[in-house]
Amino acid sequence: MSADPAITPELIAEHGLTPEEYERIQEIVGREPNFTELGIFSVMWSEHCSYKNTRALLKGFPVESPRVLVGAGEENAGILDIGDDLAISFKIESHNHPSAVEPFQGAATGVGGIIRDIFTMGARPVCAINSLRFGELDNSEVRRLFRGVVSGIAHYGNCFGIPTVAGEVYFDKSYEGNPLVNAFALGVLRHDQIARGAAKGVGNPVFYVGPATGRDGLAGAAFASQDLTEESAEQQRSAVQVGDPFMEKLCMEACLELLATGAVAGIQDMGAAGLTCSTCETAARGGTGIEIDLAMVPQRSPGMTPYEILLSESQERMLIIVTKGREEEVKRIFDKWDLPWAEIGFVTDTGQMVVKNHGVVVADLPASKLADDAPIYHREAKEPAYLSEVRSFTLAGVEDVEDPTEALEKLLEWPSIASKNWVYRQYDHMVRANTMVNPGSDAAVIRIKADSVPGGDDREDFPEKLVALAVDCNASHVYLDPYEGSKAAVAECARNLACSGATPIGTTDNLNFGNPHNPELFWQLKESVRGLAEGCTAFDAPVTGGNVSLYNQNPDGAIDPTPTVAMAGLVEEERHVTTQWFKEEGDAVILLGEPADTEDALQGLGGSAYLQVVHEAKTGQPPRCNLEIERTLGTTLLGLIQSDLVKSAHDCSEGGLAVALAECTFSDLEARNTPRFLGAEIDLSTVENVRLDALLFGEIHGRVVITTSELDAVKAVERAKLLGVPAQRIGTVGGKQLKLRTSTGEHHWEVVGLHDLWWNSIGNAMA
Amino acid sequence: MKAKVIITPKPEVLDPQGKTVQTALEHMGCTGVGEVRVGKYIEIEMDGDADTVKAKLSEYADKFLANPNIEDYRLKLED
Amino acid sequence: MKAKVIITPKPEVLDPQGKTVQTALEHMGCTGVGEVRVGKYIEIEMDGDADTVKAKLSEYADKFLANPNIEDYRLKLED
Amino acid sequence: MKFAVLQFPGSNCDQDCVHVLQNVLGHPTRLLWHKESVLGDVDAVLVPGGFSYGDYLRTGSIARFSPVMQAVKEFADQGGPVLGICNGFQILCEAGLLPGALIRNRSLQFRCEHVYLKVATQESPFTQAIPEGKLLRIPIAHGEGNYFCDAATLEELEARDQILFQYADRDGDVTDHANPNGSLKNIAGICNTARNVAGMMPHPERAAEEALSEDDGRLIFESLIAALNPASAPA
Ligand SMILES: Nc1ncnc2c1ncn2[C@@H]1O[C@H](COP(=O)(O)OP(=O)(O)O)[C@@H](O)[C@H]1O
Ligand SMILES: [Mg+2]
Repeated sequence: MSADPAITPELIAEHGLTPEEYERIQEIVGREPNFTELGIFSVMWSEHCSYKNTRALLKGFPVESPRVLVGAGEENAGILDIGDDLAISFKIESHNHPSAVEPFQGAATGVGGIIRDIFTMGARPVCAINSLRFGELDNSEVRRLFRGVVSGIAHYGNCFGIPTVAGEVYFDKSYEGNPLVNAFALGVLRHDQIARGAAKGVGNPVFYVGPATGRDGLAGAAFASQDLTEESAEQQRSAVQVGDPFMEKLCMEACLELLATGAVAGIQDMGAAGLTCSTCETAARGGTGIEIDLAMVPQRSPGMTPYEILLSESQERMLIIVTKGREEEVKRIFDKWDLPWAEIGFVTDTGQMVVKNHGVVVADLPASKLADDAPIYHREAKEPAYLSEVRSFTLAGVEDVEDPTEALEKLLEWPSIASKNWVYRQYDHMVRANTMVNPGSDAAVIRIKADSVPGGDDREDFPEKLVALAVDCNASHVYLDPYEGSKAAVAECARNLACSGATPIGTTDNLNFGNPHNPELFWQLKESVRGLAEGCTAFDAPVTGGNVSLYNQNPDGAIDPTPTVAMAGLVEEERHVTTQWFKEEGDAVILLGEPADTEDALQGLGGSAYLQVVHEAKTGQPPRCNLEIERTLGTTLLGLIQSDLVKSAHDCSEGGLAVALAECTFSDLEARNTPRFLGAEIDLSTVENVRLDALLFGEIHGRVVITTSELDAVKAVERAKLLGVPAQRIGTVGGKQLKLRTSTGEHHWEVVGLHDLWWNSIGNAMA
Repeated sequence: MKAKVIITPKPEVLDPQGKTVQTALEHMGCTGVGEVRVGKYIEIEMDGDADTVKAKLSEYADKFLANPNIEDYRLKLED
Repeated sequence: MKAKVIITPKPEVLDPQGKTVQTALEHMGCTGVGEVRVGKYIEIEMDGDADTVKAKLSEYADKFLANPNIEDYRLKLED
Repeated sequence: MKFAVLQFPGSNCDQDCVHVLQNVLGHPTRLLWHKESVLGDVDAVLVPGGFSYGDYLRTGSIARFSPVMQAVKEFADQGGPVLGICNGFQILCEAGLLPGALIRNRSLQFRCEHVYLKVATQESPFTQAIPEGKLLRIPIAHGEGNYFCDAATLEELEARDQILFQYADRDGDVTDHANPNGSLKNIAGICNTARNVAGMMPHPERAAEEALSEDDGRLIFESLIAALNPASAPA
């Protein structure tokens, strides 16, 4: 241990620790930490691992419901009961900075990391979704990042054999140079299969499984916890992690097989902060201590120092605590799968995390203090200056739409609204033969069958379940009003689930924000969390886990605040599964919710895609989100679906009613290059006191376009009204055109032409 | 003239492909195999004299043919 | 000793990757680019003298490293 | 009918094949680990999709050396039916049980979407019970499904009626526009000269239930089942 640098104030600062934090460390350790120990503290106390800037805020989230089996923050991922002894585990996680540096591998290892979190819980991962943000596509560097990220996600998920069933992609200048890559995975297990990440049982051996440790991903957690600068990126470039989905697939199969033997006392993946985080967290959770010897850890590069081995983030590695006497079972199973393993230590009762190298102690730290006693900061929050300008924006200087025909075309072609088929066709979204609604509708629906459960399930009549998933966040709205925008993100997600026939049961969120030391950016975060919390409470969809990614900025400033919300819901019966496209000529088109908000001065145009696309203005107060209205809309829609009245359902979001209607006419894809078109005649001429642009493209919340058979139309409208949801028939399905009549005139579009713009926009930009 | 670009994974970077080929060779009974690294080999027909071709290709190898984050490259010219 | 196996698509096989690289180079303004073919480059550390290594590797290249339906290969030994 | 579904490290459609054969069609089906060297008592073998050995080096190139593939070869030589799907097709080509090879899609991208398949011949155990003129709607999911063989092989494939499936448009026309990956002659599936070994890139096991919006894929499995047991064939 010759060349360890001396601990200087500069070195401490380089490790992202403040002088106060260093004092606290000295107190905890009772002496000066050595270099290796300093490294350990720096990653464990990074924002990424400790949530030191956000922990206090996150306490505001609702985290309880009768379904919660493992709650937020307890383990790697939460677990929800879905009935009949079955449960799901899901979580979302960001890999923003690694993807900015190396898009393909950064995104790929992001997928790998979240999948590991799920099977660590004892669940079999059965599907993935993702939420992506990039700069604008006319920039070749943005295109490089976009192409790399999508193929990285595809590579990892496809090879691993997990279907990627849904997602979202937005393009906005604020993400230029700092793309967002949020990956979500969901797994299935029986209640008795829940695994824990605790080091239980003094004397139990600790196993390392998976490929050898290299110098890759050194201090990635710390990297994620500072601003993205050319300097920090350069440093990280020398330590790019390369993912091996094949290895992870083997690792998962072996772990699930091993868990079934009952020989495992605790299991934890090595994600951020690698070996460091997994050893001290398992000891902290178990209320025990742990001792390992680094000499036993398989190493890929010669001459690695303890510091490097402990902080490496090499992928596809797991830490397993085995019940003493059952080591042979681990060896047998890992040999069967041709996976490397090594016994590296044992559980102690000292409460200390003791790391040796060839028998010499290189770190000796109190595990629980390291894992749980990171400082908690209450940062200063101040309303951002730009908001006063936003609030003073009126439509007075904005002329009403002159050419609605062209405006709709432009909106459909706008990459944030255009079809994302260029993305999702690169993902295998059908492997495992469970995907009932493929990407392209409001929410994905998968079924859970016996082989979704680890080891299978031999019940005579397996109680199949249907799970719906969506991920949403209109970050323009969040930027313009973090509280309302965040509520709306939750509401949109719930609405998308309802449109597919599902009731929401739980939420996971990814808070992508800028530097928390900037009071204006911290204010965004604070307001956003308040909105998310209210939203999740309203829908009875507690937060079961999530991820915080701060410091998302580049030299030009912070990203738009982006709290991505992913929700899982349950569909009761197969016949309730509903998709967004029109089904048959002659069906009635009904609008649930108000066509316009006549009390709002901006009538839903504030922050709208329309203003951005047609008037190149990203400003104005975004529409308010009334959670009571949203909830009633959701339950009413579900009631109609469950009474077999609804043939299609699609919510209004970006681009408003006109875009939603257009999507209903052309989003059904029979096969490759074979869309199915079903036009409609829509009559909105009775709607008055609203500008045409607001009527067509306003984005007020709480609206869903449904279709019913001609016969059921009146019944559906009456029933909706009875339940307190405004409803009106607005037209009929049929023909090859979308025809729209308003009090000021008539407009029509060839469906085939609209489809062409919408379907090919991103592909053309990427060609 | 024909130019060749040989692209190899950087020594520090994990090469899952090479590792898998190595194990496969061992399983097939090929003895004495040490480390295996798998890279790419690109042959490009190009007009111009050696110097121009070399200059051009280095530029594009850096920014397009190889991924500088994880790969090294070498140029070779044939005559 | 280090052995190298260079694997290239057979001339009659369509090489979509090569074609894409060629077009991309042209789009980026690289002039005078002719045909581009993309193949693989494998480096293998192997015990034994040149003759044994050569013999072994030809065997495994024939049956495993390259697919004779679509690929040609060349061996190179370094000393 | 008794089926075996091979399982290589990295196979990921193995469970899906078992599900369809066993739960949907009601035939006992076993998974067979790649290290096994005997098939045991089976009537037909499925080589499933996935990324065997990560698809490193070349798709299917490592899997074909597994002990189980030796047994499959012997089984096929004796006339036993073998169907390779996606990665299974790639493995059978690598193993020399089927001619040709599957190279990168011409788009260089992975493609997952439904396609229409024209059934080019009913003269095989895998297609014999598919109604004349029926277009199949089945998904593909692959990055390397671009079928290639040399001119002589192609001539032979055509002369001996070995092309089973071709990518087509909704009207059943075999056009370049309908070709998702650049395959020669839009080839999506072929069989060997003895007609007992077949490979196809599309995934019939993902289209064998109404619940997944399509059950055309069933026809392929039902063909095979009927061929093996003519007594139970639908009238
Ligand atoms: N990155 C992605 N991965 C997979 N599917 C995606 C992705 N982005 C969008 N999709 C799918 O495309 C469809 C439309 O997405 P989006 O426009 O975000 O819908 P909405 O406005 O209803 O939330 C959805 O089915 C969605 O799941
Ligand atoms: Mg929607």
